[in-house]
Amino acid sequence: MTTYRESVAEGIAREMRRDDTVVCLGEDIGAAGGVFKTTVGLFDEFGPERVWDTPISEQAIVGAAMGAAMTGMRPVAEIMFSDFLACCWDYLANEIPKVRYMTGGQVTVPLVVRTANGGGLGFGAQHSQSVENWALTVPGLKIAAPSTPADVVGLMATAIRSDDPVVFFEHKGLFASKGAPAPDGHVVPFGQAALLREGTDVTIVGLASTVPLALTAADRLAEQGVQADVVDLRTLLPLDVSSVLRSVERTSRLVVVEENPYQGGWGATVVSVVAEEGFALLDAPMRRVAGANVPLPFADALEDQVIPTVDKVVDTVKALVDY
Amino acid sequence: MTTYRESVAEGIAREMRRDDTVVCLGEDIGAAGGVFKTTVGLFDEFGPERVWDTPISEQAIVGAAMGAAMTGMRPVAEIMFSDFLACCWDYLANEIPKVRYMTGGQVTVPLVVRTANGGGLGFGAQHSQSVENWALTVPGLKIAAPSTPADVVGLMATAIRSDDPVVFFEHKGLFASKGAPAPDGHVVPFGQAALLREGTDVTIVGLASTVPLALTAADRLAEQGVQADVVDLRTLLPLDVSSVLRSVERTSRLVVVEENPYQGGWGATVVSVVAEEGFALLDAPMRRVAGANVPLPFADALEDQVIPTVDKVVDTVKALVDY
Amino acid sequence: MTDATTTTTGTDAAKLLRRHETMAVIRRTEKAAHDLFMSGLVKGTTHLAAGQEAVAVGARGALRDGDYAFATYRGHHHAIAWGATAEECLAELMSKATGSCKGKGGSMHLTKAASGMLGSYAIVGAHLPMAVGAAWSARLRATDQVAVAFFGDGATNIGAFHESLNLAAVWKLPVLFVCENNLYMEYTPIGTVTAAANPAADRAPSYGIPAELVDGNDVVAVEDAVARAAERARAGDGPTVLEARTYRHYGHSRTDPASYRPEGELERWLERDPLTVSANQLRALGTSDDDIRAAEESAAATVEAAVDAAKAAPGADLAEAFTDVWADGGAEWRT
Amino acid sequence: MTDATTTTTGTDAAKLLRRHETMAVIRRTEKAAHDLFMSGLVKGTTHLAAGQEAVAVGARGALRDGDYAFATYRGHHHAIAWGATAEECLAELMSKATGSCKGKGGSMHLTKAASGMLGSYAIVGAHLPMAVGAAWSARLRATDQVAVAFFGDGATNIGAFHESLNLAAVWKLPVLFVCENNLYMEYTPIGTVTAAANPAADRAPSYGIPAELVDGNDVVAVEDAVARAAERARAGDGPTVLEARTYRHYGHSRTDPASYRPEGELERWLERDPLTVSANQLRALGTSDDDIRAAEESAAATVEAAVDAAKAAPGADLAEAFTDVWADGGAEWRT
Ligand SMILES: Cc1ncc(C[n+]2csc(CCOP(=O)(O)OP(=O)(O)O)c2C)c(N)n1
Ligand SMILES: Cc1ncc(C[n+]2csc(CCOP(=O)(O)OP(=O)(O)O)c2C)c(N)n1
Ligand SMILES: [Mg+2]
Ligand SMILES: [Mg+2]
Repeated sequence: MTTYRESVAEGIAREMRRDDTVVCLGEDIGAAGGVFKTTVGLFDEFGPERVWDTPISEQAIVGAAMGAAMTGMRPVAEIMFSDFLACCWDYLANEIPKVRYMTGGQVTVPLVVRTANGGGLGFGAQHSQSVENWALTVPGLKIAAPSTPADVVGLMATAIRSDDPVVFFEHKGLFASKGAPAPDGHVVPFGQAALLREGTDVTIVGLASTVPLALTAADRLAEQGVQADVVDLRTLLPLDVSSVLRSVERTSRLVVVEENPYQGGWGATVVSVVAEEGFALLDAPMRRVAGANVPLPFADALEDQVIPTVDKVVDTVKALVDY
Repeated sequence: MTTYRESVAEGIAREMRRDDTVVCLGEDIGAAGGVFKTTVGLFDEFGPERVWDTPISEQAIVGAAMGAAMTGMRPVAEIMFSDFLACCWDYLANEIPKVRYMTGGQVTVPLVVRTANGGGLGFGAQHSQSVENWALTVPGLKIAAPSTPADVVGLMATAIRSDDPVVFFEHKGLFASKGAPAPDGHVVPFGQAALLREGTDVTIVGLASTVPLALTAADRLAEQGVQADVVDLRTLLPLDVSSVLRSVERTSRLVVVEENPYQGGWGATVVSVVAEEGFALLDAPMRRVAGANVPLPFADALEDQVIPTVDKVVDTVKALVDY
Repeated sequence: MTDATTTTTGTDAAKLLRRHETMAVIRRTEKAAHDLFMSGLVKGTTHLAAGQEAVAVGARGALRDGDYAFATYRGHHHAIAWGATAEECLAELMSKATGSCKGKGGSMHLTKAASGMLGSYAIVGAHLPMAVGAAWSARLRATDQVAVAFFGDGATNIGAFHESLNLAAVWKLPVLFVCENNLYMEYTPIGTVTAAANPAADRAPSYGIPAELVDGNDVVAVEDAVARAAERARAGDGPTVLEARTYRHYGHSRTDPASYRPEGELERWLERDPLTVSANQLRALGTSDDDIRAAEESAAATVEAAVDAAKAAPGADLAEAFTDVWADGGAEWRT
Repeated sequence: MTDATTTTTGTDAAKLLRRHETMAVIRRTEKAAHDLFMSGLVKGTTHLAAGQEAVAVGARGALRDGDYAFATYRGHHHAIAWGATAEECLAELMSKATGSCKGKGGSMHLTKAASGMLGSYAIVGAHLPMAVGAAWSARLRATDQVAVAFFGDGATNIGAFHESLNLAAVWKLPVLFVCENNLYMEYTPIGTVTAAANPAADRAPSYGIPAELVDGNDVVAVEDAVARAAERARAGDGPTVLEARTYRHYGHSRTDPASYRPEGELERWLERDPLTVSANQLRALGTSDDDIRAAEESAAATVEAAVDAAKAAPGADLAEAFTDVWADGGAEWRT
């Protein structure tokens, strides 16, 4: 067993060993090992020419990563909390995802922006957001968000090897969670959802933190005679709608569980694809258990009010199967 | 008849006359009247203490507007092209919409960020985006996007008088369009969609540029015997889902037409609300005519391939009524 | 740029004793926050300002009621200096309904808007433009208020710093940029990531902004320097940058044991603890040890009572999760 | 900071004549772009660089094959200086399949990656960190490449400028920041919104970066200054800021009649037209008027042929709307 946290450093290290052009940069990622300890060991193993501490300059970090990626390197940039992507959003929204297209394919941008995403730790409104939906608004970015230690390693391998830019969301609430370590050479392709549990009554789709939550809910529902498919999307882009549609074909019911706010949440995109292409498969309304449309409050009791919980998933599914 | 462009300045001027605390700031908005000529006349009428030219400092512009709004003013900040919201995204995503909540209601932020949004003018990948979906990912912002000159004035009045922060999307492609001028004292409340045309066969929902497009499509469809409801949302937040559901109740079919990309587009949120609450009303799949999931190309012939057009709406609706 | 020399000009003993007591309240509050964290009663994270009290207290001392302050996630000292009670701060940290932000803000967002302290912001540098805007607003409303932004050495490397200084200079706004240079951005020595020895003060001249280096552990020196800057600001002479050299006694945040510090560094700074400095100044002004001790005991009693009250207070009201999004008090997003 | 004096040291006439011809190609291309816009064959917008040719051509002249350039929406001169043909540029502006970006970029995004010109960026200042990153990459790969970022005076007020200069200085990277100060940010005189007389050069010292003011209308002066900066960069001595004073002959963009210019300003600058300056320098070096005229006629012929070829080329291929999102050439977003 290993932790999700350790798997981040492990996943990066494996690629740095394979490929000299992989370099890391970010705030306090060097000797300190990162504020979440997700880069521990990299500085010792690879030294200051491969692991670079930066000033607090999110635009320079991601912009420099872009320039390096265009000229032969494979930078892995850390933006400490995903909320801070807002400070370099121009690079994520306007520069990195567009430069290949707008130059007619003259350049490629093989970089990874890693960031600690999500809530549940009581960090308040500016350090707790799930912002994978921000990234989903922008064509030209690939988006990974693993839910297990092995997937962290396997998706990191794909991300770093990808010739396309990837935003890699590491969920803060999962850092301490444990799971089987990734086998040697483990690579998880993008756009391939994992069917983690099979049922017949309802499809529950989750991502990152909402995957364990969906699994727990499914256990509880099973005790009450409701059998759920649980689908872990793993990546938002490419989006594995085939797996979702295949599951809904069996279950006729869909519940999407997402931590980002309902308004503009990625679950809406999933639902709308099913509404367009799977309408005939459905026996009931689709449901989204999403973050409330409010900033995230500090107090944990309040935070529980506004982010998805097992109870909310169970209640939603039960209401749905009774539809 | 007046233009959409002139109505922007007219809408602002009316409020500046009413209320001394309304001040404008932005790049080249003063004597020059703005690059889109949407602030023409303001500098002459109100002078340099009410209309401020700024450096190219999007963060300082919107951040200063926030500080001023918290201390008794009602600033109207211009961000020239909506793509540049990315340069001050931290203020739109993390600061302005959250400060009231995270201080437990101690402060209010009555400001407007106005910006020229959307494509169709051949400005290329970094000056043509429809980014109202970015704003929709963030709880705590109100979002207006008028489609007619009179609505520009009426929604501007509500935006400036609002004690909540408003992002006001002026569509570049509509600046030259004409319509009836706003009557004196015209105020259009937020969250109140306009039913612009009544039909029985399908509901077409649009916003800003896609409203005239939906109306033209509806005309063409009428010639072919298909009668469409056309709903102009006017604001994305508050979102008038009641009007959409009421219309779908009559038509049983929904097509959402949005310029932003399909992935993470606001139409997905509209569709998902209907999927949750209006499932029983539907006789057919819902459809979204949205921007393609690619950056916006420069050449107009290419741009037409990737943004909604009348033809695409007509084809989509026809396929749907045949469902 | 001039090096401020410590002066007690205009400082009478009674005033200084009040500053000393406020600093002691902050120190005790930080200690309490630390202890409450360790015992599990404070969750999330905290960034303690113990060691940096003199900057906040000196600055507030030099300013007037109605002047604005904008602070960072390390902002307990600013909140208390601007009149937040230890109780409402600790209650906030403990997720209580009586917290200054009803439990919705937490340690990183302490706010006391009623007395002009307009918030603590947790995105580094983000509040600098806000302070510029508040100063602009003061000018537009023709008041003689000034605005002050407190920020760390690390914040000087972010774009918002640059945009703020330029705009404030061009518009000649009554804003004070007060950098608390505590030598570190999180775990990284500031010198290793910054192209200027004094990250704030050395850059001010390139914006035409006057700058002053000040001993951030000397409340009198801070108060004098801020008074000079505020006078310039109110006279219409525009912004000032002050860089206060200081030191945080704890690590960066609750998870940081600060093992990157060179040996002896903390000890050297503890010798110049702001409370030691002000106690010595008080003695030099003739204040008795008894009076000093009485002030410190009063501070301790205040904080002890605050801890008890905060502990006894009810937890955050669950309904508050859905209030205060909009000015009407609610959170409705659809019609 | 030193004021560069124009020098023809190391400049032989043949080389200068080549520079002169390249500048003439740029000038003619800009004129063609303008005319094609007026006749409706170029759509969207254009930002012409007529008047600023010497900066791009001088800089490229001083650099080596393989050195990187990053430019702005006003970047036709940089693209051509880095080897883009007038034809591929004009075809791009005219939305043709033969355009350098297949009609997907347009005027604001001319790119010639094959020779190191890695793009034109239309968000002011955004490309500065990219140039820093390319320089970092050169260092990591142990090449002796340098990277140059060209930007306007207005770009110096945006946060990315600050972050770039600081990072480049701290990491001592081989990057050149070349500001083309043409006195205006769009319609606003730069002095009215900037707290420094020389927006780039006056700020460089606060990052410990050497700066030089250079006559941006003198291709030889630019070439010499850039050569000095590149030498420092390749020697491991880090970044340089160059501020080239210059002037754009047209308005900001195609919709701008530039009526905000004080009377006589354009005329004064036309007297120091970079092509006039270089023609005089050529004459001083003994080049005949005939040779100068021949170079100019060759440039004219090049651009005339380019216009014809671009006009005759097929329009953008509609299928290209859905290519080049990903490195595999496609645009698939789902599986
Ligand atoms: C934009 C942004 N980047 C990174 C962080 C994470 N972070 C929080 S505090 C900090 C160090 C700040 O150092 P400094 O400005 O010196 O303030 P100090 O903590 O020393 O008071 C960092 C990097 C953040 N909150 N915001
Ligand atoms: C971030 C951003 N803000 C605003 C603009 C709009 N804009 C385009 S060019 C320009 C003026 C730039 O001035 P300068 O840097 O001096 O370059 P010049 O146009 O004179 O070459 C502005 C404000 C932009 N493209 N990007
Ligand atoms: Mg610090
Ligand atoms: Mg300029």
